[in-house]
Amino acid sequence: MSNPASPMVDWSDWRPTIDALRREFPILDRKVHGDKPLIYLDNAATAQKPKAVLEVLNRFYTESNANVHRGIHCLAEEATEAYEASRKTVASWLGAPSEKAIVFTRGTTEAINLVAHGWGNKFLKPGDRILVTEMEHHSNLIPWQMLARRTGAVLDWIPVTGDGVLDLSRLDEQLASTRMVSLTHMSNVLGTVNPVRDVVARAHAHGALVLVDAAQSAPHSLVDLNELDCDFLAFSGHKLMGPTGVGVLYGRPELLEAMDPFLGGGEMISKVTWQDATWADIPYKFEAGTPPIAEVIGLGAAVRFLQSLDWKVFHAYSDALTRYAIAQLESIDGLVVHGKAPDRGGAISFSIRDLHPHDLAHFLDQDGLAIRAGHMCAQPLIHQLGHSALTRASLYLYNLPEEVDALVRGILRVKEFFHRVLG
Amino acid sequence: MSNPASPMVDWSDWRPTIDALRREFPILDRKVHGDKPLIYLDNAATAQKPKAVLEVLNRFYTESNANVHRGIHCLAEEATEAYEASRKTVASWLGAPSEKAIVFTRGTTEAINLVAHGWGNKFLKPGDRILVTEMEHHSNLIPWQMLARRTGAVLDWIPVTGDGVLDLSRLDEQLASTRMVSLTHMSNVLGTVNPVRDVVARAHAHGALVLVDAAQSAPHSLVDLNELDCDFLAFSGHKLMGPTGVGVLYGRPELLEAMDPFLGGGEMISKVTWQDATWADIPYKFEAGTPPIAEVIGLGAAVRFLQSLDWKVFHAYSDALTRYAIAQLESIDGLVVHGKAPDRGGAISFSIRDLHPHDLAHFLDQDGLAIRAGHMCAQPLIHQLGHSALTRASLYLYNLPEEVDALVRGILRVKEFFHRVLG
Amino acid sequence: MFLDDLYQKILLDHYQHPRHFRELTDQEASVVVENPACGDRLRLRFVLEGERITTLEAHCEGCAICTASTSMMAESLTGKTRAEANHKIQGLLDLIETGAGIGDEELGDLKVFEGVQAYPGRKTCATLAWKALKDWLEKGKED
Amino acid sequence: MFLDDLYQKILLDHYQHPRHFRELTDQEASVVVENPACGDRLRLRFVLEGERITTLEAHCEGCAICTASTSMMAESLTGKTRAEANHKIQGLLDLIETGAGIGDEELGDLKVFEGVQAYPGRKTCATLAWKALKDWLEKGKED
Ligand SMILES: Cc1ncc(COP(=O)(O)O)c(C=O)c1O
Ligand SMILES: Cc1ncc(COP(=O)(O)O)c(C=O)c1O
Repeated sequence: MSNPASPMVDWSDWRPTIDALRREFPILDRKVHGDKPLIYLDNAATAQKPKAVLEVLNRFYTESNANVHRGIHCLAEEATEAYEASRKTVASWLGAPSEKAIVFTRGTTEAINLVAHGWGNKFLKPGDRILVTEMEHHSNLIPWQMLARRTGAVLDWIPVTGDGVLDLSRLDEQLASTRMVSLTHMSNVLGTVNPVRDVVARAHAHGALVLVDAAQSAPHSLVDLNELDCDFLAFSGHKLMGPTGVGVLYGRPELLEAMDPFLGGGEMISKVTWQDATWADIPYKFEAGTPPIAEVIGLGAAVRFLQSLDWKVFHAYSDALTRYAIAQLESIDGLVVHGKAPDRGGAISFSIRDLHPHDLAHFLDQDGLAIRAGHMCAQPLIHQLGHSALTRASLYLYNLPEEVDALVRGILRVKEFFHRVLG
Repeated sequence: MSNPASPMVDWSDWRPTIDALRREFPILDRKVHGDKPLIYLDNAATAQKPKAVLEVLNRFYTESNANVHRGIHCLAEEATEAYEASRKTVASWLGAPSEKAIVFTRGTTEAINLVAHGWGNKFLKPGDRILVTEMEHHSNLIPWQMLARRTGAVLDWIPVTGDGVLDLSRLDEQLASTRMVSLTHMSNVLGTVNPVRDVVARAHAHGALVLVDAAQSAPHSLVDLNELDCDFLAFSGHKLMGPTGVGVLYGRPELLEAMDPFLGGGEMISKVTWQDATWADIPYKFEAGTPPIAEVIGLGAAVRFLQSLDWKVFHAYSDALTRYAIAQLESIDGLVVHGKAPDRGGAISFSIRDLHPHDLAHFLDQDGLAIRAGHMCAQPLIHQLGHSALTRASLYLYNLPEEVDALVRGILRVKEFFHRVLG
Repeated sequence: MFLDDLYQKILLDHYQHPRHFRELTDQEASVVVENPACGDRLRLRFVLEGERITTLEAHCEGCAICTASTSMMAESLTGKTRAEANHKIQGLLDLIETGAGIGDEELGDLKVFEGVQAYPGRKTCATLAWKALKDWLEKGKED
Repeated sequence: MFLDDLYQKILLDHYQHPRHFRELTDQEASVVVENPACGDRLRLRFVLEGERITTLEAHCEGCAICTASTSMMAESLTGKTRAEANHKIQGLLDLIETGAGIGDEELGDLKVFEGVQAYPGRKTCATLAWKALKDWLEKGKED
């Protein structure tokens, strides 16, 4: 379908790179509902995995599987070395000052809960302020609500404008008596990339710490700790082409050292008596029990895969594809894209007059199009936008302009169908 | 090496079954340190994985990878179905009254911490007693120490006799004012299988709840909730041939319903406003964030693999192999096996006069023998036994009597070496 | 599109013109339920006089299937006795779960929901109102 | 066994007959350190007079490598100045991490620990005492 309103983009320079990338992802050959090629546009929910990651997982289990850190045998040493090599990889990828600053968790959600407990329970006092934004994912909202209830701290929000960008006009005022600012780097609903560096500088000037939810930005290789200068940062492996079951918490070493441990168990102790225990050094203090060993090793492979990409090319391609998709979608009558931030990623949420997201998603699925419908774990934001559910198409590096075209065609067909039957 | 003290066992009936089983485990063909066949006797730390599990993992990632529960597209539905099918598999394997009673966690450690927070923070009062045993793994000790410190509850222990069995003579006394008994089903150090059913009955008579740490017993298919009648039960996937990064908490539905959630985030909510949230139904209330999706699905495959085994045969074989190994080891001069419980599994810990476990383990590794040396995450117990470290060989279904013989030969060689050099 | 079988004129008509719908506050509603998958909210108001459901009002911010299913429930169960309602509710739930259930004649227009069976992700949409009424009737017994 | 190169007579002799060892209480010890991997405990007592280490006593419940390394440290550093000690400590740590470091002559018997390089799991055993002394000397500077 050629759409007259669409910007003219010449994709041909990018094409060989993207085609080569796609060949690394076995699932992209999948057919669904019989013979429909899969068009996966649900990447903000979870990303697909390249062969490099699957091979590392499989190799670990068939060659080196053992528990880590405590064994003096060949397998245990191989497993420990691979596990700790992932920590080094992640630390250097993020620009962390030290591997000790990297704690492996189950995902973004656990990482944020860890800080809310280990830091919040210890250091927050009644009346202290926790500042989030109106565009947070539930995982960066509920842990702070629960912490506020536990400690008597007060939860406050940085508002979001109609364009879907943060309204920082009252920030300095809001920062008074704020101890922790926790904000998303990139919104999973609006696509907005927030000016984290600016918020961090102003928060630090008020003596507040900043946690960055990088669940959506890390997959696009947008995290440089030296630039962001935040105190904590969290992301999930599964959204950046890594396995499920693993995520990362970065924390400034001196903060991690001052915090209480979160989970108690094996690995995180130094000396244990019947009544008492002393804690291991960071980061082990926060890694209780057998960690997600294969998953951490797989995450290392995913990060190395990301590191191997030429991001000058991929950032330009992603931007172009996002702009193209927004323009194509907005050419559809009755369709509104939510989120007009100039700096934004490929999570594109929209609503269509008289067409509920669930119905739309269900019809599109029949064409092989995997998109998301619902509250996207951001109920307060969605309600504020005047909806109870939205439809979201979210793009990743391997998506193609034809896939965007197929989405637009699909939406038009569903609209026609509803029109025809409803008369 | 033929050992005159060894019991005469005819292994030939079992042999074809065990050989067939071994062929399912690719890693058992591994050679280490050049050409030494791997002899993996560190199964209590983590078990090896059969092809069936690896194939399911790989198939998920190459065919159905998607986030669960919230998507209306083919992949999301396949992923959700497979994820929830694992819950059904686990529930029926354990004899749980309902799938709602099965919460997926990262492992045993997280499961126990979940109860210590979700139940303990809400229901324990200062002076209430928590009763563990002197043979607990740190993961079933530290969470209760931390809970006692948070709530003012008192931590008490059921003693362990010189033979390594629980001394229940004062149990009823100890149960007065006890609200929670948390004990291991099978000790990872002593091998002891505890009389859980008896403890549960007596605890219930005193109005106390019982949590069973089944990390070591579940891999041997010893868990039947109808028989144990406990209130909570925890185990890890990685010890029963499943992936790392996943475990199970079973809880009586009415208890899970009464408990507070542990982690906050996506998935575990029903309705979220800026200041507040209501929780999803059980078990989802306890599954915050993207769960370990592939790992849960892999765990289901591991449980189905266990279910496919003829346990009459495997229990008999395991018992015989354990008895054989103990007899062979005890024939070594200066070697003492710790744990003489009549009902016991294949975790065999021992000490040898004038030979430190670390040195021993290191030498044995050169022969391809993977065993464990150290405190085995049970420092208080090990100290009570008069040591700071022990050596442990732990057997699983795929181990062979020749592997036990190789261990014994290896130990004798190390002893000789030390003798020779030390003169 | 195979989905046409589910999204028939009758269903979409109820979506466009839901019966017995009016804005209901949480306070007025007998029950408020949510679709955990999407956050859609459904308010239902029931009045039981003796054994008979005399009023059944609804408001739903949801998809076509949820809205139509709620509307069709309101239409088909208003004026029915508790026993009749339970019979029909079970019939509808069985139809969606297993395809079996009460006969076509009794189901009438509700037969359109047979198609949901093939779409596990939509079952909650189609059954949300019915399960809420079922729960309410069961709780009502205790009074 | 390749391990023979590490477990030489000299090492095992120090294991069997550790020098400068006596039972030390936690109170007496200048530092108490643990091997997190195994829970082994090492107590060390240092006396610095001016720039010179006049006393270096130890007690270790550990493996042969840890015990021998502690004993050989006590033997080789007693009576040395802080600068001399630091030089030797760094030499030993470099030897174990990279195989490089100060010359064989200066290392003397300590050369036996070169073999640990190949066994990452044992590095902590071999360096535990040395790192503890290094930390203590660095802290001492602040006084
Ligand atoms: C008896 C026992 N309990 C608890 C655990 C902890 O399990 P995980 O480390 O998988 O959380 C283990 C194993 O390490 C164990 O053997
Ligand atoms: C912005 C954002 N924060 C947090 C999360 C939570 O990540 P996870 O579910 O992997 O813990 C997500 C994704 O679901 C997200 O998009």
